[in-house]
Amino acid sequence: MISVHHYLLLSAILFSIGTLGVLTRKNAIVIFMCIEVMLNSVNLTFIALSKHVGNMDGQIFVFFVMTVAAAEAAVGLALMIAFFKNKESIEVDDFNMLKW
Amino acid sequence: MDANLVQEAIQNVNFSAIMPSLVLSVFGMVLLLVSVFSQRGKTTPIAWLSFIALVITGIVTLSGWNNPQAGFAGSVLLDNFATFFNMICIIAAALTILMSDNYLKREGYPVGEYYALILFTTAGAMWMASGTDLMTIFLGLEVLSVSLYVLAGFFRDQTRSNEAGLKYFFLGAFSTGFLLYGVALLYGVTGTTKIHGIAEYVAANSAASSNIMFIAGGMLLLTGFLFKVAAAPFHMWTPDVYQGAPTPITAFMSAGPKAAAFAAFIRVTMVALESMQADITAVFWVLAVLTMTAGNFIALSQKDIKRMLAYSSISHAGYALVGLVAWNEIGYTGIMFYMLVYTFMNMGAFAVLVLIGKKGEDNLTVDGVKGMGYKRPVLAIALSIFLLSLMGMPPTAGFAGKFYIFAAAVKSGYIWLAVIGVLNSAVSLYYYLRVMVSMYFKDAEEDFSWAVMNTGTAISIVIAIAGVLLLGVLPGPVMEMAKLAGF
Amino acid sequence: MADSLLSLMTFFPLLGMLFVLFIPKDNDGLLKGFTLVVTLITFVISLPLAFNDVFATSGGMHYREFAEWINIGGFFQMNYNLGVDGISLWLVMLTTFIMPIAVLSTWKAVEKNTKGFMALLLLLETGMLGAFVSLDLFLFYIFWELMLIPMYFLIGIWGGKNRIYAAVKFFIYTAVGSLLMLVAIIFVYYYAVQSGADINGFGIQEFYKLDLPYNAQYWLFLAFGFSFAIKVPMFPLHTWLPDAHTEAPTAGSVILAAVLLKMGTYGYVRFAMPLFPDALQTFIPLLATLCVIGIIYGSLVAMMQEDVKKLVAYSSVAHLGFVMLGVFAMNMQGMAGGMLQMINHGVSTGALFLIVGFIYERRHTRLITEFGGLAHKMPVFATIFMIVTLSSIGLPGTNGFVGEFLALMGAFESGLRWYAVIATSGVIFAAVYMLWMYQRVMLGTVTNPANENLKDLNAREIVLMLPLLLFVFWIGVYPNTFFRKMNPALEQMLTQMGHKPAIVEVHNPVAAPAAHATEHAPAGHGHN
Amino acid sequence: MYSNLWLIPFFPLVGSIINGLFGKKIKNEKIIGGLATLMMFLSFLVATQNFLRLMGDNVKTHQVVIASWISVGNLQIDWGFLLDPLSAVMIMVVTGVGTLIHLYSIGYMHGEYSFYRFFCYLNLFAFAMLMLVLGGNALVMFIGWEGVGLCSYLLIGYYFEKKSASDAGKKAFVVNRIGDFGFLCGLFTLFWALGSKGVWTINFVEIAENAHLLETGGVVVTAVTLCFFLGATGKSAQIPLYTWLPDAMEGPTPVSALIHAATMVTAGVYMIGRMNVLFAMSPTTMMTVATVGGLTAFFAATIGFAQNDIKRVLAYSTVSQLGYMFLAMGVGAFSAGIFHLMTHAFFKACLFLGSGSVIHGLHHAYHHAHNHHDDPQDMRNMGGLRKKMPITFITFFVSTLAICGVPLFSGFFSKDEILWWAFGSTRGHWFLWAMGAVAAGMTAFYMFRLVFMTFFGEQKTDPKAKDHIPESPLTITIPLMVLGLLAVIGGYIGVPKILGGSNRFEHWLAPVFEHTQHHFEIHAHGSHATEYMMMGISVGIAAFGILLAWTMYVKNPDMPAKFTAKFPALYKAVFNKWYIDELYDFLFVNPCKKIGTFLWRGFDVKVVDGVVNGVAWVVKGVGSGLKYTQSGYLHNYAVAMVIGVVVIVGYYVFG
Repeated sequence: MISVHHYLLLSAILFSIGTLGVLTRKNAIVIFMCIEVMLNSVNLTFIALSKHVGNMDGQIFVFFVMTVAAAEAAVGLALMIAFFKNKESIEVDDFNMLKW
Repeated sequence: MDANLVQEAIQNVNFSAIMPSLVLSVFGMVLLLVSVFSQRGKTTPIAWLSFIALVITGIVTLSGWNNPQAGFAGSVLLDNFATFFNMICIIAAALTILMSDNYLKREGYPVGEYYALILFTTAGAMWMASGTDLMTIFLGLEVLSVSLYVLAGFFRDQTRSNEAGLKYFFLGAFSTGFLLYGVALLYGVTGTTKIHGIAEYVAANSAASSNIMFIAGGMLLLTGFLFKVAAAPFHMWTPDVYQGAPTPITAFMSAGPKAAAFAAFIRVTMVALESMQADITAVFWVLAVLTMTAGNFIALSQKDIKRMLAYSSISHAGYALVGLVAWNEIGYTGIMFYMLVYTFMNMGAFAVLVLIGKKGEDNLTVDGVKGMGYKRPVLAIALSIFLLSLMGMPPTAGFAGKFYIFAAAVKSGYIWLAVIGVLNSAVSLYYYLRVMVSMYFKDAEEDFSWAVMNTGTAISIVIAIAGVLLLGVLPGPVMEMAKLAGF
Repeated sequence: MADSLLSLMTFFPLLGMLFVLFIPKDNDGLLKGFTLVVTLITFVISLPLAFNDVFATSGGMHYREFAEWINIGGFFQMNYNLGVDGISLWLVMLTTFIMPIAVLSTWKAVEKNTKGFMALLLLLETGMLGAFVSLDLFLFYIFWELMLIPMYFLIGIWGGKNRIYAAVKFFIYTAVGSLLMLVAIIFVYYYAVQSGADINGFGIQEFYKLDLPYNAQYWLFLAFGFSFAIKVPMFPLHTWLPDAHTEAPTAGSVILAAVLLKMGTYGYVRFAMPLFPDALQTFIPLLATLCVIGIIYGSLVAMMQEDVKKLVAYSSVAHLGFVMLGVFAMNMQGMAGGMLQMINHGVSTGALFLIVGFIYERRHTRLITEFGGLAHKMPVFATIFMIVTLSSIGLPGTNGFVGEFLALMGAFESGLRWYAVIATSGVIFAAVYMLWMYQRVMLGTVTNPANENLKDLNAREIVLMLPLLLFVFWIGVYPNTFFRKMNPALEQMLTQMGHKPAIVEVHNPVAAPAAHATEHAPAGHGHN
Repeated sequence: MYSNLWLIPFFPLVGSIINGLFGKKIKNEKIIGGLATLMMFLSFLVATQNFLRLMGDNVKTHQVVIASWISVGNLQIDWGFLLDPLSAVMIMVVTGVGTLIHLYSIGYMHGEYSFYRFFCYLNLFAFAMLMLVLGGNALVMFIGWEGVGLCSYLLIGYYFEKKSASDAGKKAFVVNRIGDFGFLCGLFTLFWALGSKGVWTINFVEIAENAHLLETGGVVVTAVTLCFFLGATGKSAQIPLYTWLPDAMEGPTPVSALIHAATMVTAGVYMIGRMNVLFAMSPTTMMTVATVGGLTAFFAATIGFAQNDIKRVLAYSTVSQLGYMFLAMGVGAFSAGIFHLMTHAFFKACLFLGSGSVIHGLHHAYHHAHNHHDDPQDMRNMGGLRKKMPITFITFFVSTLAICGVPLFSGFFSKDEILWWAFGSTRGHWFLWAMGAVAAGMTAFYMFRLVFMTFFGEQKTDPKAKDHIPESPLTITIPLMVLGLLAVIGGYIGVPKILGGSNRFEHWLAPVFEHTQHHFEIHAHGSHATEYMMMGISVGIAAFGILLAWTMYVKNPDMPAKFTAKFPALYKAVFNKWYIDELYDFLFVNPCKKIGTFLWRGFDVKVVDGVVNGVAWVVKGVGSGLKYTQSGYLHNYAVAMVIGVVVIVGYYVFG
């Protein structure tokens, strides 16, 4: 029987993978995808818990998260394009003009 | 669906609870349309229009004073607390707009969307401040953040601005992940995302407060807010973003959104997570010290004034955290007062910087303002007043604000925290003084002929000075308001 | 008008400052003249205080002004609470008195940015006066910090070569202390609130009655004492002073020496000591040691200085050691001596800085080796310098003596006997460094050709020294003018600190009157 | 009745102020000098009037209070005067001798740069000195005490362009300050000690009346008196603080006469007389005073042997004579001490003025001959002047006889009484007498050495100048003659009983001292035969000294050279004043300077300020180190956040 714990564990693993991805990947797009993984793991948690606690709030939350993720994607990609235009790179290690 | 339920839901909606942000959003959309159809470069009317929008919103907001409105099934609560923070955001936005018009023209980006984005940001901030459901708070936060990502990277031809936008975007989204995960865990334990609901659940089930999921969830949620208010160790985006973003946006970020974040932060912490008070204060004690210290110490070696003010804003977040640690009414109303004061003094300082910057703003360094006191005496005096206020020197508002916060800490017995706080202020004196040293004690190398006063910026500076001095000398009425704004 | 005399006096300079801001900046004469008039009017406004006999009869606060200022019920309350008693009276008078002199001293010395200078001077005056008349700790703190800002600019803009370092050091050093005091102030307030004591905002008179536990007093005294010790300055917290003094323009040095340093000593008398009398007892040995070290150390270091101004600055460290030693004696003689010595130091050291200013204006150097034989060229100057030097040394008949004598006598009578003995040896060193300096600057033959054409003092310079000289002798010959109005307040303060002023029933003229006859000269004012 | 007492110091003060403020405008020397002298003379008249009044009065102690001075708590100090036989004698001496010296100065200072300044100071001095002697309490006395010190400083440094002069003035002031330190400590202790017995006072009369509250011979009273005595050694140039007086000869000669011979330097003696009760209460202090006095008398005399500067010889002789006075006070011969004070004032003033006359003459001559290298004060340039300056010579010679204690001259009576008390007093000791007697012989020797070198033998002055040495003008010679007369007859008011006199002087001072002497059983005892014998011995020693001087400086003028050749080290040591100045420099002055320099450059700047700057430096350093955490790399920021989250959550979940 797959209990809520399994869902939670899975989402925790996904979340960790996402986090580690953010910490280790260099390509901005990949990092962004990792963040999406994190958000989706949260979505999974919400849905599982929604079922577990027996109300809809969690599922509604997921809708909002998805919407927001879409908006973020739009803005994020736009920013990346702008940056790429100037530096011809989307390696995050190239964002280091501003430091100290 | 049951007709009664629908009826109830409709009654629960209560648009007056979101009236301010609604008004602002509508204006924002109108502005978007207007800017589409307006000629490029002719943004002054749009700027004034957005200013008027803010004034109207301000009136709407203030009319709700002492008339709390709940709505949307308890996910929005427009009480005095929210109103107070809303006003801070509105003032911040208004001051930003006033100083932006000329700035945008100088930097070569005279586009109307800028103003619309500011209004959206403000609307998001207001949702955040009046949200009583983690969902509304999250939504507000994201509306605010997404708009700010754009604003930070607004100068799309400037690598610096791009970089600021991207860094802010990535780290912001990253921290959102944590915040959301925290919300999810809390939801899992309590079955609700309403902050009062969480509090009630914990009150009813005392075991919940020791539930690992609850604790972890609460903490993850708080890290999201700590990121927004730029508390160590989640502060690292701040200097880079503040430095790279367009200066008025930097000013705005340091005041409005931060205030809103604090609003939600306070509400969530002190209502939903009240049961964790002992643990939270212990951690925040450390974080407050870290934040103040990191901000102040690193600011000492900065040459770029914008970046320096970014670090300074970190340290001010640290002072504000002290108010949270105190965990009493004086503490959080102190934060409210402090945020208002900070809005005036910090935005005032940025307004002056906006005015004295050359295109590209490479001259906004400590050495770049050499002798300004003699070439542009009025501006220099204004900047000095703001810096003195940031230092916390009486009789400016900065002192009253710090006093308020430290009073709260002392009252709750956190004397050492207060001592560390004041010692940190002492350290901070140095870097603020450095700017004044450069302005007054060094001979001018340039004539500052480009620093020409314009109406908008002048108004913003005057408002800021008035705020700084008035709140410094006669802080009573506003403090009284802050007190009344307690929830 | 008497009801709001203190407000008027305190804020009149501020009002003047606002007007100064509207005077065209090129009009030097008008700026200086206007400022002089403002300071003179302030002095006139303050005169009724000096002539009011109520101070001689009652030690309490007079000229009270009270208004609620900030009252956030349940949070805190601050009041606009002013008053003057015999302790602050003369310091207030000293301030209003020294300001016109300081302004007059700028006539030739300040040429750039006169407007800013004058505005800052007036702002400074408001700060100083406010600090002396505040009876609310919060209000006091506001004024206390307010003084810092104008002084910072005065040093930083119009100062000497190393002015930036000096100004920043001055600012941060003094601010560190006061910030700690701020925490202590808040603590006292909430302690009072929580103990349910009957308080009136941050009003000190109510705080005096608090019964703070020793442990709290200990830390609070440390915070207050530290802050004030920096301002005094007491060894080893004095190093900002020589720098600040050396770099400051003449008017700044005069005010710094005459009034700002007094803030520290006044702070002890008004706040640190009466608020925390139990802790005071613990700290007196330490503080007295520091005083004594300050006296000897300041003198020895002063002796070897090459810069006249630095010498005077270090001598201040020594002089204020006497003040503090007297104050810590906690008896009438000591306190009165200390208080009077504050005034004396203001007069004498203020005058010394003016004198240094005179030669600096003429030669643009202050190195002792650059001078020599000036007495030939400037006889009037030499005479005035001599008198001031003697006053600084504490020659009987001048003001310096009375204060020093009483302070030492007080210390001797109290438990600080041995400290007093060592401190008394300071009078030797004072003579050494002052006279040596005088000799090297004024006496001998003119060896430096640059000094050949020095002009003696002009009328303005003499006029600005004369009032100071008047007080040098007045205080020296008839200090009772000042004691009369100081004594009741001091007695009250001592009683309140739990030290009954040891008044032995009026000194009993004589046991056996047959042995001699006591007569009163017809011109005499009677005795006792 | 004595209410015009205040006029006595007031007149000179007025003179000083007028001359000080307007002297420069007046310019006319006659008016300036005349005014100053007139003021002194008026003061003298008032003093005489009060003196006479006191003579006819049965009550001998009078306090006059002008006004309250300091009134704080239990400390009440008045501007009060005290007239009693002791102060009456003193005001007579001060105003009398003072007037003469003022008169003398008009002539002597003729043509000096800033003539008015001199008279301003001189009058101011008289004012301070009169305050000192008339002061009714210790603090008014202290005003005078420091006031005379100040005037001494000003007058010694009168020729301020000379470094040696200003150095000497400063030295005088500083050394006096060391004494004042003692005075103040004594005063504080006394005030506190009496106060703790319930009497808070520093009034002399009250001190005397209440002294019995203190324990006789106790630590307190010893401490008090020793402190006061330290004050006295400073002011009166006793070991160890005498070194300033010889240097003080840099001042104009009338100053040396008035301040450094007749009046100021005797203040210490006067002060002990004033507080005789306290001193008598402490035998230890009395012994110390006597010993120091005796030693000084002897020690200073040795230095007098080898000095060539005419004024310096007189200066050492003053130190030596002051030693006698302290010897007297120390053995309880209070009135003898004061008596010697008075006679010394006469003859020493006369000697100084006489030397001044000589210097004046030589100076004039050198000036005439355009000789600027010879020192007019060096006795080796003199000789045979008795013919050139007869009046000066006679008065000088008479005074020398007086100082040597030649019978029938004033010094004989006073000195003899002191020696007798030193031997016979209950507080005396034969050794004290021996020191005094030997010193008397030495005095006779070096004084006659001076006389012989100056007035006798062949004239060694620059040949070009020697015919131009004139006798001094009347303003100079009149005071000389008056003082010379007094030096002869001044002693007759105190002729001891043993010589058929009635010692009226002692009688006069009895109200001040008698009680003390009775109470503490201080009196000289011994048979008349012993007394005669002692007298004979001291006269004999003096005669031997004179004879020796005659042998060495008149009969065989090359003897001194041979002598010095034989004992070069000794001569050098004596000539260099036993290197005491150098010793003091080594022990006190230089270490102080070194410590001062070290404290400043080594400690203040490096350590005290170093800590301050160090803190700032560390803070700044930490800041610039920390800023590198802000690397600019997104990853680092994210890592920091994750670490933060992990630590915080971990703290809660596992902590």
